[in-house]
Amino acid sequence: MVRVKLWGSLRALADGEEWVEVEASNFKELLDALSEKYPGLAPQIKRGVSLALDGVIYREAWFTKIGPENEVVLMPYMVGG
Amino acid sequence: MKTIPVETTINGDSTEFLCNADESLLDVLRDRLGLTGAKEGCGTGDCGACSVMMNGRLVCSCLVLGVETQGAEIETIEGMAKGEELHPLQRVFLEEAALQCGVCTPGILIAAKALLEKNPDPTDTEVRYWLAGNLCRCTGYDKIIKAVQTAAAEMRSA
Amino acid sequence: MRYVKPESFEAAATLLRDEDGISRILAGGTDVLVQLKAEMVEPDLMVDLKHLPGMREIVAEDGGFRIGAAVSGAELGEHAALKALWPGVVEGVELIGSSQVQSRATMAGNLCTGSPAGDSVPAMVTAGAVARVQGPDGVRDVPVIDIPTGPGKNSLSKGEFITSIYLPARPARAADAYLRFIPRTEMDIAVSSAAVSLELDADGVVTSAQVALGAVAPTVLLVKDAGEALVGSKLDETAIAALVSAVEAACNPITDKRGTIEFRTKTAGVLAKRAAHIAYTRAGGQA
Amino acid sequence: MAFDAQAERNFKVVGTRVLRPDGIDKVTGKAAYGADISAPGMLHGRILRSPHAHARIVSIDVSEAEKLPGVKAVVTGADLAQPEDDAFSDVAINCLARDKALYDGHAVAAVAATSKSIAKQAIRLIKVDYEVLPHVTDVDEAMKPDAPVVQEGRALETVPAGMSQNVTTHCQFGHGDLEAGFAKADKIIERSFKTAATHQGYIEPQACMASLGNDGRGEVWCCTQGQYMVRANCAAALGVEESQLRITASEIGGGFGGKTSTFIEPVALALSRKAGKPVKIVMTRDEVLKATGPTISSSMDIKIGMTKDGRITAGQGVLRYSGGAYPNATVEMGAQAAFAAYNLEAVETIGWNAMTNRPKEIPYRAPGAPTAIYAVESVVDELCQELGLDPLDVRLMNAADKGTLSSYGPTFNEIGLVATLEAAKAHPHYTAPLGPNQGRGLSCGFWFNFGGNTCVSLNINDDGTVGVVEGNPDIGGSRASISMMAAEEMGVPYEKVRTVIADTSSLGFNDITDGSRVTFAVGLATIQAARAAIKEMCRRVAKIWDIDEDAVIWEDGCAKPAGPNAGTHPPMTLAEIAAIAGKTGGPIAGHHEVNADGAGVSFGVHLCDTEVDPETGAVKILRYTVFQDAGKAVHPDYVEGQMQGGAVQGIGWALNEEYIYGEDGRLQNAGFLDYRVPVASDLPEIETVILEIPNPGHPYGVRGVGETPIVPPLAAIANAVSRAAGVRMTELPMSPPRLLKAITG
Repeated sequence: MVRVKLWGSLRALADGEEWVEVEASNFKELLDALSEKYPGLAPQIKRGVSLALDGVIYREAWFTKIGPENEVVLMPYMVGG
Repeated sequence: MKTIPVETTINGDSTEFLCNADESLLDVLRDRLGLTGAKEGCGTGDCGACSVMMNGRLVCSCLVLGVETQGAEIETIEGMAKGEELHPLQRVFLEEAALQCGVCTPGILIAAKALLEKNPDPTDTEVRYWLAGNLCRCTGYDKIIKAVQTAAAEMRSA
Repeated sequence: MRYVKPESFEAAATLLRDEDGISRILAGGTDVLVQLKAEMVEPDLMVDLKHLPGMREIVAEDGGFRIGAAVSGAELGEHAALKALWPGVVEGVELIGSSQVQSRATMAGNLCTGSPAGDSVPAMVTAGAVARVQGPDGVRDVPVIDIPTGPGKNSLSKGEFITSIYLPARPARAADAYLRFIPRTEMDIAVSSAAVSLELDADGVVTSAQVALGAVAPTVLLVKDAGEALVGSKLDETAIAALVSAVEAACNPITDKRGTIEFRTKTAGVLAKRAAHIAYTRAGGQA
Repeated sequence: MAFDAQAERNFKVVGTRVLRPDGIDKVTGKAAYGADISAPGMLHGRILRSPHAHARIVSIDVSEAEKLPGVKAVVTGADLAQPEDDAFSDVAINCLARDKALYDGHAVAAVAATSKSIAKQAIRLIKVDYEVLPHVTDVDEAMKPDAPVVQEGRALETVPAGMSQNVTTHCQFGHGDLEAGFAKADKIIERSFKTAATHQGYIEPQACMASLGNDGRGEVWCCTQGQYMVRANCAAALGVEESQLRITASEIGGGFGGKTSTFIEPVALALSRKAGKPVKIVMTRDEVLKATGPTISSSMDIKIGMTKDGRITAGQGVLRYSGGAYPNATVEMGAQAAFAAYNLEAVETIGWNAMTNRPKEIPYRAPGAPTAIYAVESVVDELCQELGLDPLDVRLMNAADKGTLSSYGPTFNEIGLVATLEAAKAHPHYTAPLGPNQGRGLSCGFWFNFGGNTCVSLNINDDGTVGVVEGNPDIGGSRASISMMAAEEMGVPYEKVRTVIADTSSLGFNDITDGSRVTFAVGLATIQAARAAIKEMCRRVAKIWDIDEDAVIWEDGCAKPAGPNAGTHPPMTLAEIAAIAGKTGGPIAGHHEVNADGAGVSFGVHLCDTEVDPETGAVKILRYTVFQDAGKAVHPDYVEGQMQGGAVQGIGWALNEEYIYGEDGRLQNAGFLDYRVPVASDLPEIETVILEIPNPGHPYGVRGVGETPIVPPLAAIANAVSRAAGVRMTELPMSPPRLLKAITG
């Protein structure tokens, strides 16, 4: 199981939880599992999200390995100027 | 609209062109003569990107009518280097990274050259006020001012 | 648009009088070309007068100077004697636009454009400058203050144009100064401005004072009681306070994208005060 | 891709100040920007724009315009496809309005004609029947339930029910117990702030030359921060396939984020398709300001608690941004960045976006961050003033560091904030004396930085030189820095390398030049491509020498034998290997394709001294110093240039730049005369201090530098002005009328 931190405004769509747990070994599995477990999150995930793995921000990168020892944080998809 | 024939001298070469009465010198240079070094950043004299010399004076070519240049001497960025030899300002701008995107650079070089011909040893403040009509959005002007001063020192000792 | 370079002032006046469409006179072009670009105006006739006799000359006349209508700001600034006689007028002209604009912009153009914020106008007004106007029926002299009649408007009739501006002689111990407020240090239109012209006696007492304001009313204002507030003083605090309150009372500005009524009024007083001190020092007064 | 572990690597090329490869073209006027080319048979395009802030387009009659001799095509929104994807659809509708004009300047029709003046006349002959609708341009007004609705049905699922339909985005970030945090504070300050929209202000207006046949094949030349982005937007808006559009990025005359979208290219293509000829469109400055993207405008509430010794106990912020007439997520970035510089036990930021009748926001350097951080840093500064504390010491005491739970969620690893603050503290600027009416301000700044999709091809030429092909427009000298990294890795002189920027048909997909990503991500891909080429060269040499591949190493631009069984072959130079490539297996090249990550967040600290004229509200910047962790500075001149340029854009934002709307919803200052970007005489020298703390995510330790420098100036200047004037300024810009009003009460 991987623990994922959701940002505040997503929590209402995930039973009010800040941290949710899903079965996943990489980002893709994580996002799929999140969409399945919390259908309310699916539109946001479809629009695009970033993920922070131990403090490093990834914009996509489905096959990035993750495990229970990692800090995984869901973040909005980033744009720059 | 009837076009008007104009004879002028551009970068030392006598040049003839036809233009409409309401066409700016900038449009003539860019659209009729293929001299695209002068840029149109605003068309209203607020940015200086179209700076050229006309009869020894620095002007915004967007604020001059093409027909007004009958018999005039025009100098543009295309005439600043002598063959493969860059003008000291051009060379120092390169060496000191006084440009980023480079779109304001032709206008600034022309304006800086005009300043140094009038005042070979300006203060930083004088350079800044002289160049106030040349907007640069990339550099914050710092390296531009320093490059003008380096080139000025070099030109004074030459 | 037709572009014409008439052979004489008279021919120009006739040409302009007889034009049925919109006509414009090309002096420095720094306003009219901007208007063309913005499609604010599409003239049918553009008359270029720069080549006509005297248009680009500064000539000494009766202790003062006659300045051709096409003399640029840069040329004016390079004229040492004129600058010494009317430093405020010259600094006003030199504040118009950038180095590039200075190569082209003219006092006459700045005046005829009719902007209440024109930088050269307040000091011309305090100088008592007189415009020489050519028209289809001949030449007349008009005090500069009577030329602008409102934003974008002037008192010249169809076919009339300015050929020169005369700045009169000055006694010793006299000077002027012009200040404007702009948000940046360059490249802006004045939000408010003030010109002060002073004459002093041997003791440094002001014997004559003129104060004019820009951008605080539909036209440049000559504020008589502001000038009178300084007469008889050495610009002591009381005189300056009277100047500032006369200036503020005279202001009748608008609020727009460049400034508010309050801001224009307040800064006009501040600028008049500061310009008065500069003029006083230039005239040889000891503060 | 991780930092190369070799400690204290001795760089030969990286870190030097070489001449940029595009330099001579740019100082002689030869460089070709967006508006600088023409094509045989070219037509001139021109766009008709709405004079109304908000209006239903009842009908458009183009018949008179079409009849004008010289007019070859007229198009309206109906000539563009209707992409299903919201993002593409918004771009298309922004290029040419469909049912409604959403802001003053919104494009509604366009013509192509044989001359500029005919195009100008033709535009006037188009008759648009508008039904003028009520408009809203202020974010706070737009959020009111009874506000005019800019677009219906655009709210995301995260927006609570019952709000104005203008509200499209809601987000919330943070952690900890706010109530407990505020309870621990000795002093709490709560302030509201407003900031005006500003424009990137690039000197080169958008320009393009486009050609499209009725077979769907087309070419575009344009100034853009991303030719692949233009391709995608054009393909969607024209309903053609990406493979059939070749987009070439011209030299770009500034962007700062403003050229990360598409405004005219689809219009030019639609005109070209109809006319059967190439069409050139060059925007005027007026059009650039009215219709391309400014930043968000904002309204913000910030509440921070502090103990009397300077510990921040809790921070809370509500950000209301408007990204113009379309849904916009910039507030998410602002809400995440607001408190990023602080190690906080309790923090919360809430963000809202509301649509207004303003042009579509387009990113501007660190989008969303400058305004949010301005508000937070202003309140921190005021707390320091109230409590009599040194503002730099307070920042140091509360600074985020490795292991800090960031305000936006993740735990920070290596970050350079503390070192940057310490550098500021040690700098003579911080303790220099101040005179009357003068004040000193400081602010921290933060930006995320990105990597992103990147392709690089690196070719070994037969004369032993190296060609690098990359796909990101060079906006500030990146061809130099990419060439430098290639030269470094290959072990050849910088002069032997030339980097060019490919069109969309010549190289795989690249993300736009944004997020401070190019030197980082393209550099990283270039290093990898170089390594691939080196590997191949070593393989060829191993064959020549008839030894194991592993027994050949690459050093100083040569293949050398290494190891016990390698023998004693003389080194082979890159040139020698290149010369016989045909004999050893064919041309040699390396390439790399990656969605780069590990860009690493960036912090900066700015110090600013100002003098305020208490009688006029004029502000003079007396001294300005920028401190920033740049990671390894590949070309220090251009790193400094980014720091200086960003700082000055921030100075403009703080003091004079703003979008001014009239009661009629029309933009009042669509020109450089009254949209007041800083001029040279407004500024002092901008001093720079580069800190080079290696980024662990890049082989050379490179970190993006371009965006962070625009973040701190807003608060640094506001704090300096507030201290100089003796009154707290809470609205940007601090234009003289606003400042004088605050001073005189």
